[in-house]
Amino acid sequence: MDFFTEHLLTAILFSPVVAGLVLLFLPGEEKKLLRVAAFIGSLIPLALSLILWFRFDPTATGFQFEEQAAWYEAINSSFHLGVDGISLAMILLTAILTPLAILASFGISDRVKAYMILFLFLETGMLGVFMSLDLLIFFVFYEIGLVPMYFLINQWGSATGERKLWGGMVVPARTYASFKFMVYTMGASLGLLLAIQMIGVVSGTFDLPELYRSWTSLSGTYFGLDIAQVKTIAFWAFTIAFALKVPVWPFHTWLPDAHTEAPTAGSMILAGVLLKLGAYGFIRLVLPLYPDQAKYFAGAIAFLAVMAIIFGAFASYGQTDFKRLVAYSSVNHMGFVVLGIAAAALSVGTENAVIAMNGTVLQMFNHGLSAAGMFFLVGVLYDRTHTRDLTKYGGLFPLIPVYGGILIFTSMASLGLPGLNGFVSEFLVVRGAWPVLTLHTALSMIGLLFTGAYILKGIKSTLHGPVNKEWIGHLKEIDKRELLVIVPLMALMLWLGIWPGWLLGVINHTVTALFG
Amino acid sequence: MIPLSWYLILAAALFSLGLFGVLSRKNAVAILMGVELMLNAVNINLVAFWRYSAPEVIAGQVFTIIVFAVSAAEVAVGLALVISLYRRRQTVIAENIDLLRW
Amino acid sequence: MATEQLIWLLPLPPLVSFFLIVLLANRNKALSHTIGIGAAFLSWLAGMVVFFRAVTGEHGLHGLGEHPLHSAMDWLPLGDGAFQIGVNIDPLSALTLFFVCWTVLMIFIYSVGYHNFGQPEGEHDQKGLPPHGATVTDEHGHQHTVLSVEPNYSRFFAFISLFAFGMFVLVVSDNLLTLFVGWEIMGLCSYLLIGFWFAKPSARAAAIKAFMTTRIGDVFMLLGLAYLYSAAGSLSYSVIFSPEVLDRLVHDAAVGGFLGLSAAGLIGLLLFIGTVGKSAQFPLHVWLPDAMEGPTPVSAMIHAATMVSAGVYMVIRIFPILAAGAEHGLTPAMTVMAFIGAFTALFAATIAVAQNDIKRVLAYSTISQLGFMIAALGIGAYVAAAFHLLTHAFFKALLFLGSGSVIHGMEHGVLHTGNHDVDPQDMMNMGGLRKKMPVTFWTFLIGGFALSGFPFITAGFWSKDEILADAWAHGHTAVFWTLAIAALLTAFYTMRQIMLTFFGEPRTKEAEHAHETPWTMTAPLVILSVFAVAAGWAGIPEDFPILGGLVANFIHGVSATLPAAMIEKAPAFNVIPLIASLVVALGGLFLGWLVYRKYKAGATDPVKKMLGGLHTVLQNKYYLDELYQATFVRLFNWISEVFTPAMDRGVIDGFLHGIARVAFSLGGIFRDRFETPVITGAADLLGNGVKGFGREFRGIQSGRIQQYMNVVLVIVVVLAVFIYILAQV
Amino acid sequence: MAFPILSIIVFTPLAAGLLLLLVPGEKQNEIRVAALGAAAFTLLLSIFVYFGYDEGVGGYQFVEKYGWLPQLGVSYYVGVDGLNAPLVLLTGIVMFTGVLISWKIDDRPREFFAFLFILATGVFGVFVALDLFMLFFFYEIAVFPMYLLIAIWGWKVTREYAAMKLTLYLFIGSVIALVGALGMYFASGLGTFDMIALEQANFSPGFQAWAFPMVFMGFAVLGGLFPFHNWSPVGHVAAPTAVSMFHAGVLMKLGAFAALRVGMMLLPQGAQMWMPVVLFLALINVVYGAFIAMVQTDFKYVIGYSSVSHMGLVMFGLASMSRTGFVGAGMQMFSHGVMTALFFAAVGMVYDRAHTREIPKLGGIAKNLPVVAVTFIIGGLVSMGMPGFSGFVAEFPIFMGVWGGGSSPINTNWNFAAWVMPLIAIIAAISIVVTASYIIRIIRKVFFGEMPAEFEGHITSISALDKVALIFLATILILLGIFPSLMVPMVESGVENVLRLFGGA
Repeated sequence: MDFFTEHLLTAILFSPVVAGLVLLFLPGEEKKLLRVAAFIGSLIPLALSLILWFRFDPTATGFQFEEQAAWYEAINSSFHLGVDGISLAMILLTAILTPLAILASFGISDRVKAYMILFLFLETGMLGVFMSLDLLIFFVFYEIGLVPMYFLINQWGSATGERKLWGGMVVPARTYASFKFMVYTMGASLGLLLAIQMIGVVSGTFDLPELYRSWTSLSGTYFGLDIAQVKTIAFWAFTIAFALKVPVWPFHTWLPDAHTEAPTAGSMILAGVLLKLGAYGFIRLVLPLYPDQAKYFAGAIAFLAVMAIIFGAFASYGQTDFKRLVAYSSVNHMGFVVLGIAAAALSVGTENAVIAMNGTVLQMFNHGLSAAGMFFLVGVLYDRTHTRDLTKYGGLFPLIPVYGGILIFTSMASLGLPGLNGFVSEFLVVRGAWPVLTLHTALSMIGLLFTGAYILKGIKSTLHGPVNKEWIGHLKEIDKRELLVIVPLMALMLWLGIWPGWLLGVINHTVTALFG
Repeated sequence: MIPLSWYLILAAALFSLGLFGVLSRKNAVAILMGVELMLNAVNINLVAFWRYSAPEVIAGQVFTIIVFAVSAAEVAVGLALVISLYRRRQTVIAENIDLLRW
Repeated sequence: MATEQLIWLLPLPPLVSFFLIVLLANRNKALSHTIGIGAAFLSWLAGMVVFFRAVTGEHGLHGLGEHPLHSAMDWLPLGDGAFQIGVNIDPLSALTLFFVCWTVLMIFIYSVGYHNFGQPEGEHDQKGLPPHGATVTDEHGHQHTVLSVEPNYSRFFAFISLFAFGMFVLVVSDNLLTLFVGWEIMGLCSYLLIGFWFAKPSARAAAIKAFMTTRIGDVFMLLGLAYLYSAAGSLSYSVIFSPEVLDRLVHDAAVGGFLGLSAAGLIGLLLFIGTVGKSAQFPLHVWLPDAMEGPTPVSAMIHAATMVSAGVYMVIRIFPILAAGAEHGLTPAMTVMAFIGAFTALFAATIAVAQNDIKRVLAYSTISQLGFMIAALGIGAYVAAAFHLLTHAFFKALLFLGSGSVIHGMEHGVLHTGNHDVDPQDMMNMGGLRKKMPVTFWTFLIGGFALSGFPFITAGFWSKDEILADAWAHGHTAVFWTLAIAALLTAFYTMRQIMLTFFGEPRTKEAEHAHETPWTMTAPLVILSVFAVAAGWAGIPEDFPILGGLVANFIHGVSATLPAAMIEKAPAFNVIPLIASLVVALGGLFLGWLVYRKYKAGATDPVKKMLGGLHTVLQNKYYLDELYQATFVRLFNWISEVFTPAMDRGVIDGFLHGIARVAFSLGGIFRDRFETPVITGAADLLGNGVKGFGREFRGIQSGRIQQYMNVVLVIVVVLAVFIYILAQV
Repeated sequence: MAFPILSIIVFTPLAAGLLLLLVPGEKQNEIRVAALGAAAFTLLLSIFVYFGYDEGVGGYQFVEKYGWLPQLGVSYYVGVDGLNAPLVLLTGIVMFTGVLISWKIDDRPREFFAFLFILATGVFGVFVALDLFMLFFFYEIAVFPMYLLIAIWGWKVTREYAAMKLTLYLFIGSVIALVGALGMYFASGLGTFDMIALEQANFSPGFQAWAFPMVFMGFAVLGGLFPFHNWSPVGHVAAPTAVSMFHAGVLMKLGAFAALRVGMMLLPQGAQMWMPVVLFLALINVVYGAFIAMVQTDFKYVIGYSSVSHMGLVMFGLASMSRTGFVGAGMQMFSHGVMTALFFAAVGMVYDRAHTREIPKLGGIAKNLPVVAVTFIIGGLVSMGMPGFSGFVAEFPIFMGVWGGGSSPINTNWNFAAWVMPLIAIIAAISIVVTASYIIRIIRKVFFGEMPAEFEGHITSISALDKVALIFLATILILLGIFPSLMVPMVESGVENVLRLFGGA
C-alpha cells in the first residue's frame, strides 16, 4: 500500500474543503471563474473516488483503505476512516451527484462564492459520514452537514411563498423550512448525541469495529437499568434520529418544506444524498450495534416505513406544486429503503436479509439518481416558467420535446419501471421483505400503485393535454449545460436498470458478510 | 516647695480654656489659638512631671522642645491655610467652610 | 450462428431502432420508418429461423419440450449465488414467437400507410393531435383537402419499436422476472401509445386509466413473483416448474399457504391478478375500450396481438403452478380462473352487442375472447387456450387493422365533405363500404368469420371448438354453456358489425366518398387473413371426422411444454360440443344478418328495439366506470387531497409547532415570572438597601469641625467614665 | 532562578497602564499604538508560556516564589499548570483583540486603556497565583477597574446601575470567599497562604462542610452561577465592547477557575458533600439561561444570557466530579472565552453602526459587514455545540462526564439513584436545541433578510484591525474544533492534578 492509497480516503474527504478554501481567495465578482473552479474542485473527489472504486477489492471482507489518526484521546475517540461495499456505493453516489449539482447551479448569480463554498463543504460533510468508522467522527460529519444546507435553503431558497404559523404569525416559506430543517434535525439527533455519549461512557471507546464486538456483547446493569433496557432506549434514540433524516412517517414533514424551498441543486443533494445519511446510519450503526432490539422492533419500524410508503404516495398525488410532488415521492421511495432495513433486521442471517439489504442499498443509490434527476428537471422547468403550480402548465410536450422525453424517462425511472434502475432494487426489497413481513409488504403495494398515480399526474399536467397558449414561444428548450447535468444521470439509470451487477457485486459481498 | 498638683491644676485649666476656645469660637484663627493653648498645657505637664519624677534624665525637656517645634509648624500651616482660605472666601468663619459636607 | 445466440439477439433490433430513432432520426420520417420496419424485419427473420430450428429439432415439439433451447447468465449477484437471466424457447414460446413476429411485422408496415406517409403536412396539424388533413391544389387549380401525415410520425415508430422489444423479451425470457420486465415495458409503451395524441384530454385520460388499471394487476403480480422467488428460490422456468419445487409449493407448510390455499395456489392467484389487469379480464377490463383512443395499429398491436395476449401467455406459462396439486378436479386458483374467464367472455360479449364504435366492438370482443382462453385454462384445457391465443392473435389483429382501414377510408370521406361532425368510427355512419373498399371488405369478412368461428374453414372455429370440447369433456357444463352463449353473441355482433359497415347503402355522404386505402395497409390485411384461416389447420383434432389427420396436429405438441406428469392427451371426439359450436357460430351469424339486412340510415338500431332499457345499460357498459369513479377514485382523491394534508399540516406539524410554542412561552415565563421579579428584584433590593442606609446616616457628615469635636469630646468623656467604672469594679 | 516570565506577563499590563497615564492625553494615536504594543507583547509571552508548558511533565511550571510578608506566611508565588495555562493564553488573546477593537474609542482612550490594563494585570494575577493571599489581592485588583470602565465608558442608559450592581455582587462574593479563605488559613494551622501547602492540610470534614460553600459560592458569583448570575447580563450589556469581551470572556472564567482552585482543590471533601447542590444549580443555569436568551429582544442581552448558560456548562462539568467532566469544563472555559469575546466584538461593531440592538429592528447587516456575519456565525455554531467547532469538543466531554458522574470513582457519598445523572444530562441537553434556535434566529434576523431603510449608508465597513481581531478569534475556535489535541492533553494534565487531590487516580 503506497502512501497515496493509504491516505486515499482523507484525500477524497478533504479535497472539497481545500477547493472551498481556494475559492475563498478568488475574486468574488468573477462569477464564471468561481463556478468553473467549484465544478473542477468537485471533480477531484469524483476522480479520486473512481480510483477508490477501482482499487477497492470487492471480494475482501471487512473495511478497506482504513486510516486511523489520534483525534480526541481524552475520550478515546480517533479519526478512523474506512470503506466497505455499502459505504463505497454511497461515496460514489455523493461524488457523482455533487459535481452535477454544482453544474446545475451555474444559474445562481447571487453570492456565487459563498454558495459554491458551502456546497463544497457540504460534500465533505456527507462524504465524512460514509467514511467514518468512529462513532464520534460519524456524528461530527452527520451534524456538520446541516449548516451549509441550512444556509443554502435559507439564503438561496425560493424567494416567494409564506407559511402561516400560530397566532397569525406569518414567516417566509424558506425561513420556515430552513429553521424547521435545522432545529428539527438537531432536536432529533439530540437523542443520538446522548446515546453516543452513553455508549462512550459505558464502553469507553467510540471506535466502531471495536464497538461491534464489545458493545453488542455487553452485559450487566448500567444507570440502574438492565443493559437490555439501556440498549433499548439507546436504540430508539438512534432510530428516531435516523428515521427523521430518512425520513420515515411521521417524522417526514420537514422534508416537503425543505425540498420545496431549497434551490434546485440543494434539493438534488438533499434528496440525492442527505436522506441516505439516515438510511446509512441504520445500516452502519443501528443494525450492527443493536441486533436484538432491531429484530424485536423491526415490525414497528416496518410499520412506519409502510405508512411512509402509502401516505408518501397519497400526499404526493394530492399536491399541485410540482416540487412538493417530487418531494413527497422521496418519502415514498425511502420508505422502501426502511422496509428493506426492517426486513434485514428481522431475518438477519438468512437469504432474505441478504436480498433485502442488497435491495435497500441499491435502492438508496437508485433513489439518489432518480430523485436528483427529478428535482433537477423540476428546477429546469421552474427556471423557465417561474411557477411550480401544476395547474399552470399543460401540453408543454410539443414546445420542449427533448425536455419532455427526458422528464418521462426520469419519471419512469423514479416510478420503478423494469429496465430502469428503480425496479431491481424495489423488487429485491419486496422479495426480501415478503417472507418475513408479509402483511407490511402487501400493504406497501398500495403505495407502489400510487407511485404510478402521482408520476403520471406529473407528466399529465406538465407535458400532456391541450397546450397552454401562455407558454407558446416563451419556453426555451433544455440547454447544453442542463443536458450535461441530466444525461449522466440518465445513463446511470439505464445502465443500472439493465446491468445492476456492476454495483450490486460490490454491495452484495459486504452485505452477505454482514447479514448473511 | 510647690506640690506637683498645682502645676497640674494650672495645666488642666489652661487645657480646658484652650478646648473651650476651640469648640466655641467661630473664627478659625481663634480656634488655632485654642489649639496652641492646649499644646502649652501639655508642655507644662511634661516639664512638671520631669521635674518631680525623673530630674536626672532630660527626656522631658526634649519632648517639650519637640512639641514646640511641632506646634510652630502646625501654626504655620494652619495660619497659611486660613489666609489662603480668606483670600478665596473673604471669611475665616469655620461654619462657612463646610466643603466636606455631603 | 448457434440458435441460443440468435435468441439472445432476437429482441435487440427493435431496441436499437428505438434509440436510433429517438436520438438520431427523429426529424426524418422516411428514415424513421425504414429503421423501424428494418428492425422488425430482422427480428421477424430471427424469429422465423429460431421457430423452425426449434420445431424441426429431433423429436419435434416433444423433444423441444423436454430439452428447450436455453441459455442463461448471472445477472444479480445475491448472497453467495446469483440471480440468473436467460432465454428459453420451448413449444409454447416458439408458438407465441411465431405469431408475435408476424403480427408485429405486419403492423409496422401497416403503420406507414395508416399515418399517411407521403402525404403533405397539414396546416393546422400540431404534435399531439391527429392530423386534420392538408389542403392541396391540383393542376386544375381546384383546392381540396387530403389526409395529412402524422406530425409525430417518427415518434410513433420509436414507441412501437420499444413495444416490440418488450414483447420479444417477454416471449424469449427463461424466467418470470425478465418476463415481467418485458411486461412492464409494454405497459409503458401502451401508456405512451394510447396517449399518443396526448393533446386530446380523452386520450390522456385513457392512457392513464390503462396504465393504472394494469398496474393494479402488476403490483399483485410483483408480490406473486416475490412470493414465488422466496418459496422456490428462483424464478427460472426450469426450476419453478420442476416437480420437486411444485411439490414443495403445494405441500410444504414452511413456504406458507393461507385460507386453505397452498403456496402454489396463492402464488398462482397473485400472478393471475396480473393477467386480469393485463388481459383486461373482469373487473379490471375497463381500460381496454378506452384504450381505443390510440391510433388503430396500436389497438391492433396492444389489444389484439401482443400485450393482452401476453397476459394469457403468462398464465399459460405458469399453468403448472396453477394446476399443481390438482389430483382431483380443479385447484381453487383454476376454479377462480374458470369463473372469471367464462364470466368475462359472456359479460364483454353482451356489451359488444350494444356498441356503435367499430373499434370498441372489437375491443369488447377481444375481452370476451381472452375470457375464453382464461376459462379454457381454468378448466385445464391447456392446449386449447394456447391454440385460441394463436388464432385469436391473427384474426383479431386482422380485424383491428381492417377497422383501421375502414376508419381511414371514412376519414378520407370526411375530409372530402369537410363535415367534421361525422365520427368516422361510428358504424352508424357507414354502410355500403363493400364496393368502396373491396380488399378491406374481404379481409375483414374473413377476420369476422374467424372470430365468430365459422365452421371448418376459419381458424377461430377450431380453437373455439377445442375449448368447448374440453369444457364438455371434463364435465364443466356451466362453463360450457356460458361460453357457448358468449360464442353465439360473438357471432351475432360480428355479423352486426359487418352488416353495418359494409352492406346496405352508404348512410352518409362520407361513406359514399370513402375509398380504398394504400397497399401498405391492405397488404398486411391480406397476409394476416391467410393466417386467420390457415392457423386453425394446425390444430385439427386427429379424431375429427373426415378432416382429422389431414394436417398433422401441430398444436397438441405445445402440451410438451408442461412437466411430463401434467400432460393430458386431447379429449376424445364428441359430437355435442361440435354441434354446439356449429349452432352458435352459424346461428349467430344468421341472426345478425337477419336483423341488419334491411337497416336504413336514421332508423333506430334494431338491437335497441329488442332490448329496450337493457340496451342503455349495455351501451354504458353496466355503468362500471361510473361505479369505480364514484367509489375508489373519489375515496383516493379524498385521502390524498383532504386527509393526508390534514394529517401532515394539521396533526404532525401542529404538534411540532406546539412544542415550539411551549418552548418560547417557557422562556417568557422564566423571564417575566422569575428572572425579573425574583433575581433582579432581590439584587436591586440589596443595592437600594445600602443606598437607603447611607441616606439615613449621611446627616452626621455636617462638615463642621467643631461639631465633630463635640462628638469626640462626648465620646471621650463617656469612655473615661466607663473605664473608670471598670477600674472600680 | 529562571527568567520570571509569569511576573512579566502579570505586570507588563500594569506598568503599561501606569506609563500610559503619563502620556499627554491628546496624543491618542501614540497611546493606542503603545497599548497595542503592550498587549501584543503580553500575548506573545502568554503564547510562549502556553507552548512552553510541558504537559508530559505536568504539575506547576514557570514557578516563581518570593517572600512578601513572611511573618504572615504571605508570599508572591506564581506558576502555571495545565488548567490555567490555557486561561493565561485566553487572557492574552482577549486583551489583544480587545485593544484592537477599541481602537476607535476617542473618549479619554488613555484612561480607558490604563484601566483595561490594570484589569488585565488582576486577571493574569489570579490565574497564575499559587498563594491564596495573592489570589485575593489580584482578584480585587481585577474587580475594581471594572466599575470605572463600565460606569464611565459604558452604555449611557444603564451604566451606573450595572456598574454598581456588578461591584456589589462581586465584592459580596469575594468577601464571603475571603472569610472562608481566612478560615482555611487559620484552620490549617500551617500559618501560610501557600496553596500547594494548603492542599496537604487535610482539613477536618466538619470544617470543609461549612468552608466549601462559602469559598465556592463566593467565587461562583463571578462565575455567574445561578441564582447569582444576574449581574452578568446587565454588566455585559452596559459595558463597552472591549470590556464586555474581557468581562464575559475572561472575568467569568476567573470565578469558575478560582472556585475550582480554591474551593474544590483545597477542600475536596467539602466539594464532594456539596457537589449535588452545585450540579443542580448549574443545571438550572444551563437550561434556564438558554430559555431566557431565547426570548430576549436585545441582541446583547441574548449573548449575555447565553454566557450564563455556557458558564453553567463549566460548572456542570466541574460538578460532574469526573475526569471527562473536568476536561470538558477546562475546554469550555477557553472555548467559551474566545467565543463570547467574538460575540461581543461582533455585537459592538453592529451596534456602533446601527445604534440599536433591538433584534426586530436590525436586518441585512451581512451585506455590508460580511466578515462580522461570517465570524459571528462561526461563533454561533460554536455556541450551539456544532461538531467541528470548539464548542463541541468542550461540551461533549462535559455531558459524558455527567453521564459517567454517577459511577465516577471520585464522588464518594453521593447516594441518589443511578439513573439521576443520565436524567440530568438529558435535561441539560435540551439547552442545545434551544441555543440552536435562538442563535439561528439572531443570525437570520440580524445579518440576513431585508436591511431597514434607515440603515442605508450607516452600515460602514469595519476596519482592518477589527477584521484581524474577528478572524483571529474565529480561527482559534475552528482550529480547536478540528484539532482538540491542541489543548486537551494540557487540560488533562491539569485535571490529573485535581483528581489526585480528590484521591481519584
